[in-house]
Amino acid sequence: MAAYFKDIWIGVTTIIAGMAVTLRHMIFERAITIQYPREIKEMYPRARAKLFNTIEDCECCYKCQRICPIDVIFIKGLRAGKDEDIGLLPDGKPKKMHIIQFDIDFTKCIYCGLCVDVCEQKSLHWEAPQEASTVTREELYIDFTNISDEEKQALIAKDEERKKAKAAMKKKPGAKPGVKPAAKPAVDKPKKDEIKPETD
Amino acid sequence: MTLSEIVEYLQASFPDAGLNLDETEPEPLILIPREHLQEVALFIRDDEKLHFESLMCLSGIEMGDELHTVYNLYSNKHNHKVSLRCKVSKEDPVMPTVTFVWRTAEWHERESFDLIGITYDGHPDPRRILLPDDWEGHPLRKDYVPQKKWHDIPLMTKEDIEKEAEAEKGDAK
Amino acid sequence: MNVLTSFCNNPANWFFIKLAISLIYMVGMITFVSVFALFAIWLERKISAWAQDRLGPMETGGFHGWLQTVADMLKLLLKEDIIPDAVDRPLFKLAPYIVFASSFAAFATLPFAANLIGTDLNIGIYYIVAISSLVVIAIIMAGWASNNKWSLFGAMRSASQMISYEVPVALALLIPILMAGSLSMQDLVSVQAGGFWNWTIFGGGGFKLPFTVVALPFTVLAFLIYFWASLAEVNRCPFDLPEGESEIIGFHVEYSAMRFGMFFFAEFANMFLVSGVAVALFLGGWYAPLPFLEVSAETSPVLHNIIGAFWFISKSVILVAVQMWLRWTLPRFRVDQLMHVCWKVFLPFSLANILIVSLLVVLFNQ
Amino acid sequence: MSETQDLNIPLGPPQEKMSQALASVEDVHGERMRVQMGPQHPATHGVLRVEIETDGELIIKGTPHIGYLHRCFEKVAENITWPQIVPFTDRLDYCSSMNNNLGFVLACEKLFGIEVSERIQTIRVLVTELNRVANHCVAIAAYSLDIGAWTPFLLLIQEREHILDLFEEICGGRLLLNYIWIGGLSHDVPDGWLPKVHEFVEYMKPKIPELNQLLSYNKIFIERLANVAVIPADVCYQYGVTGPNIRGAGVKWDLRKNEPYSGYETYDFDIPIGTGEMGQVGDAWDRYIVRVREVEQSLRIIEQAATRLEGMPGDDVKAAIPKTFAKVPKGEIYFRTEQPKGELGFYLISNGKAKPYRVKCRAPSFSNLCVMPKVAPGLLIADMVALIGSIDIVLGDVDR
Repeated sequence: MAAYFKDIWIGVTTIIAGMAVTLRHMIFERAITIQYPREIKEMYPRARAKLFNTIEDCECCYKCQRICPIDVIFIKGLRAGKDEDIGLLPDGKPKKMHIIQFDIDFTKCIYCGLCVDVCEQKSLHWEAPQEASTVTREELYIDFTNISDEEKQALIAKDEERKKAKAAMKKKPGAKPGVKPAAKPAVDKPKKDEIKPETD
Repeated sequence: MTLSEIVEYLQASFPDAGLNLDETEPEPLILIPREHLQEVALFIRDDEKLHFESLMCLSGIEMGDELHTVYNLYSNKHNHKVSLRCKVSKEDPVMPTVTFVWRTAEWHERESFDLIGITYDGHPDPRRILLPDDWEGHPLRKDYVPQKKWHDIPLMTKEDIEKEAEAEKGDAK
Repeated sequence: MNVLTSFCNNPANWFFIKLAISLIYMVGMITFVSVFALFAIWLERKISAWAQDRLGPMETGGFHGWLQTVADMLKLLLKEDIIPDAVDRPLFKLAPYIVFASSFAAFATLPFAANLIGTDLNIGIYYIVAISSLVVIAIIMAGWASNNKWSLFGAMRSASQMISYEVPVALALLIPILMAGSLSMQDLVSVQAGGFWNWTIFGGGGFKLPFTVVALPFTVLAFLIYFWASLAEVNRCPFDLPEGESEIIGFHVEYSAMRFGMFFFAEFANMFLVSGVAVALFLGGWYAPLPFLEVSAETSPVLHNIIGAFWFISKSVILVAVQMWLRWTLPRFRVDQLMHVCWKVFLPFSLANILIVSLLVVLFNQ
Repeated sequence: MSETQDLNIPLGPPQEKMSQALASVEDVHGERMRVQMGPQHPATHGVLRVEIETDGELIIKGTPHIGYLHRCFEKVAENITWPQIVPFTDRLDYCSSMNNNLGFVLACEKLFGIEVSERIQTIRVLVTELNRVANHCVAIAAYSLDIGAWTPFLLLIQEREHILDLFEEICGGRLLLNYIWIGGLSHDVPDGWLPKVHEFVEYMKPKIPELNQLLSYNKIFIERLANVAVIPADVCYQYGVTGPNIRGAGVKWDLRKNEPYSGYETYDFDIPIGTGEMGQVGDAWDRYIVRVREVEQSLRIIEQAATRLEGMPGDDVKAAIPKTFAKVPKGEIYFRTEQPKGELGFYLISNGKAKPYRVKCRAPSFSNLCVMPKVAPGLLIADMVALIGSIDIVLGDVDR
């Protein structure tokens, strides 16, 4: 019987204690809600919000493409001729590649930050826009290159020419008929080191 | 007990079981023929000196033509560890179950069956656990080819995904 | 004007006049209940937000999102009403209306003010207790017709819970009835006239002082039992097992659009109803806490009623707010504990309470 | 072969009474109802389907079906290189990413023979303990929601938000962090971060008594949990139940003490265990309160680690990261760490290539959940919710 009344007593007191806590929160605690469009919370400098590539600084070294665990970075670069001067990199070395494609598919990006870490020129970096959402999926497929389609075509044609010339130069000394010059595109997507399962 | 003591003790207890210590790995493990797996497992759990009351992990592994199961054991009482390993061939991937020794093996063995394809003889509930019951193949095999369709739902293969990515790229431009 | 006066003076027409007044009162009551439900939903959101260090709705309608529930109601009205194939269609469609009707019907004898009452039945409180039990039927209907095991669980829980808790509710209500000696709502209110020290919860008026002092703990206990048991009656936390969002989702899991809105409305209407009954029977009804805060009927009958309604509604709203405060504090009971609390705690206490209070009434009311 | 010894699970008083009553009227209760609890159910913490056979509300049998969130982490890991796996470990148990990172990274480091500096170890301990607090906040919060109390849920999520802010400042991610890398860390600690950690500890300390007042010692809450879903110690051993669940059963099983890693042996902290304060040892309330007390202990570790870091000279946190993983030592290893939910083990096999040959993840929730069919009979549906919540599963971890 004593236990019965004790139970009821504990029940009543703990309920009152709990209500005191909620009452204190109702009256004394300030709300932590941020009224978003009117109040904006500053993002931290390291925030992984959106990737951005400063194309002028990009070396086209394919390191980011190689490190990406889910392959959402698509790069295509063309080797510039030796006589061409296409600017300098942030570390003072001359640029060697024309970049005709640098796309990131943000629909698939997992925001792991591996590509940013691996970038030596710091051209690929995080930006922290407050509003990064888009209406369509296509808007999340971002092209960072700054050259027009015509320029791209011109570059590709030029590159093809140079290849042919090179092949012709090579062909002359050997002069083997029947062997065609490599008709592959200038720069292939570098394949990751494919490892065949090994049995031990 | 250190590992070598455990091995000696086990070899003394099971003189004809052919227990071997494989010391080529960073973590040495004891090879057990499958005929003796269950009795060794029971012994190793109940023996006062060993008392491996908990099975930390049970992993199925494909090694060339063989399928292995690795049992990582731990004794909270004596704070020592040991790894057992049992090998079967791919043609006859049947292994005795240790479910009745450590109940946690029930789900781990189901997972190993599901992903690697080792059948555990005597398992109380030998179903797939992570994949649907009527899935074909065992995905963690190195020669696994994903099925094209599952209940009329077309499944994406790697080529399909690449094709789609190409198409998407075309659309985006 | 003359025509109207002569029409009213003819006793043969009094039936029509009464009918018209009843209709007007009914429409007014429906409006009041709907507006109150909208307000109560907003209040619930605000109270939960404040208890959780949030702000709650802030955008719709400007000041603290006061239009939010109106917008939600519009959304519910415009949404597609999905009726699953396998349901028992007539019952499924009927249930929400019965829920709403039964909780609304009880408002007929709720005394908002001296003259603001649908009808002052001589068995008013009995009528309220009886008619609000109809909700159980509707909930079982909804749970059964949904053809869903989870909603059936909810319905069965609800039925057992509401029927069980009828008992302590009714027993607790017997205390003010004993003290007033009447079942009519206005009689029950009018014995508490003249300041809060005359309210039933504080020992009641109309008796000599020693009775008030001796009876005070028992009337407070009766009020507490009524208030807690009424939480179970209206399926509010900590007795919200029929809904039990995290366990069985509730008897209305298959409902959508306005049919769901009806259940929602009925819940808040019921909250007001049980609070109103508590106010009428225990907390002085439409009397002000202090006598000088009200206008007497002789000075201005209209003002008398308006001020009375103001006090009645504000007291009820405070009780509703306390219900919400409880909800956002406490966890939920389990089924067997719910029954334990009902039959082994509330019932013996309320029975003992009745015994003692009736003895006291007999002793002191000579 | 002899059967395993019979493990008895004691029932709580209400369930015992009910099953006795049922046994006496077995012929009346002929019909049983089969109900699908999940995969879309608010109390299953994700896409878990429990097939329950009930007699009224009493559960006769409960069979969990998993795999709805299966992403084949192990297959994915075989196709990417070692450092690329780290972001995928975040997604195993998304409530405690740091601890998953640490478990995988430590296994790799032991396999490859990489040593990291003391400072890196201290930062790792600091962030993993922060994440342990965050994880327990979610666990307790979700549990309170299961039991029907709403306010503790949002109050605890609010405390967790502070930790996520700290994480965002240190590495940029909030939930999926990828902070601990093989051989180091992704970033060093930013300036002004450690005072914020101290601030957080001071802020968090008074919140625990408040939680106890609001929830832990509430009579209704105790009644709901005490004597419910008891998992005794021998059942825990048999079913591989680890973490707060086995500590709730009164066993001092904590890998931070048993097999210290990352310098945990140098920190001063206790292992809280369940004592059957409100009912039997190993009931749901014990498992719950162990989590609450672990938060206190984690705060102690955080304080110590932050104080140590302030006195440590800075160094390059990426110094020990291998330049290339194209050639790594061969071998295989099983390494386990104490994740907030239990023992997280990685069985790694390297064949010397850039990609692992086999990665087996022994997920804590997976082993903890497999005890459910054993415990479920004799519970009510409401107790089933209490059981699932008290085991604290994350379906990303169960299904991998």
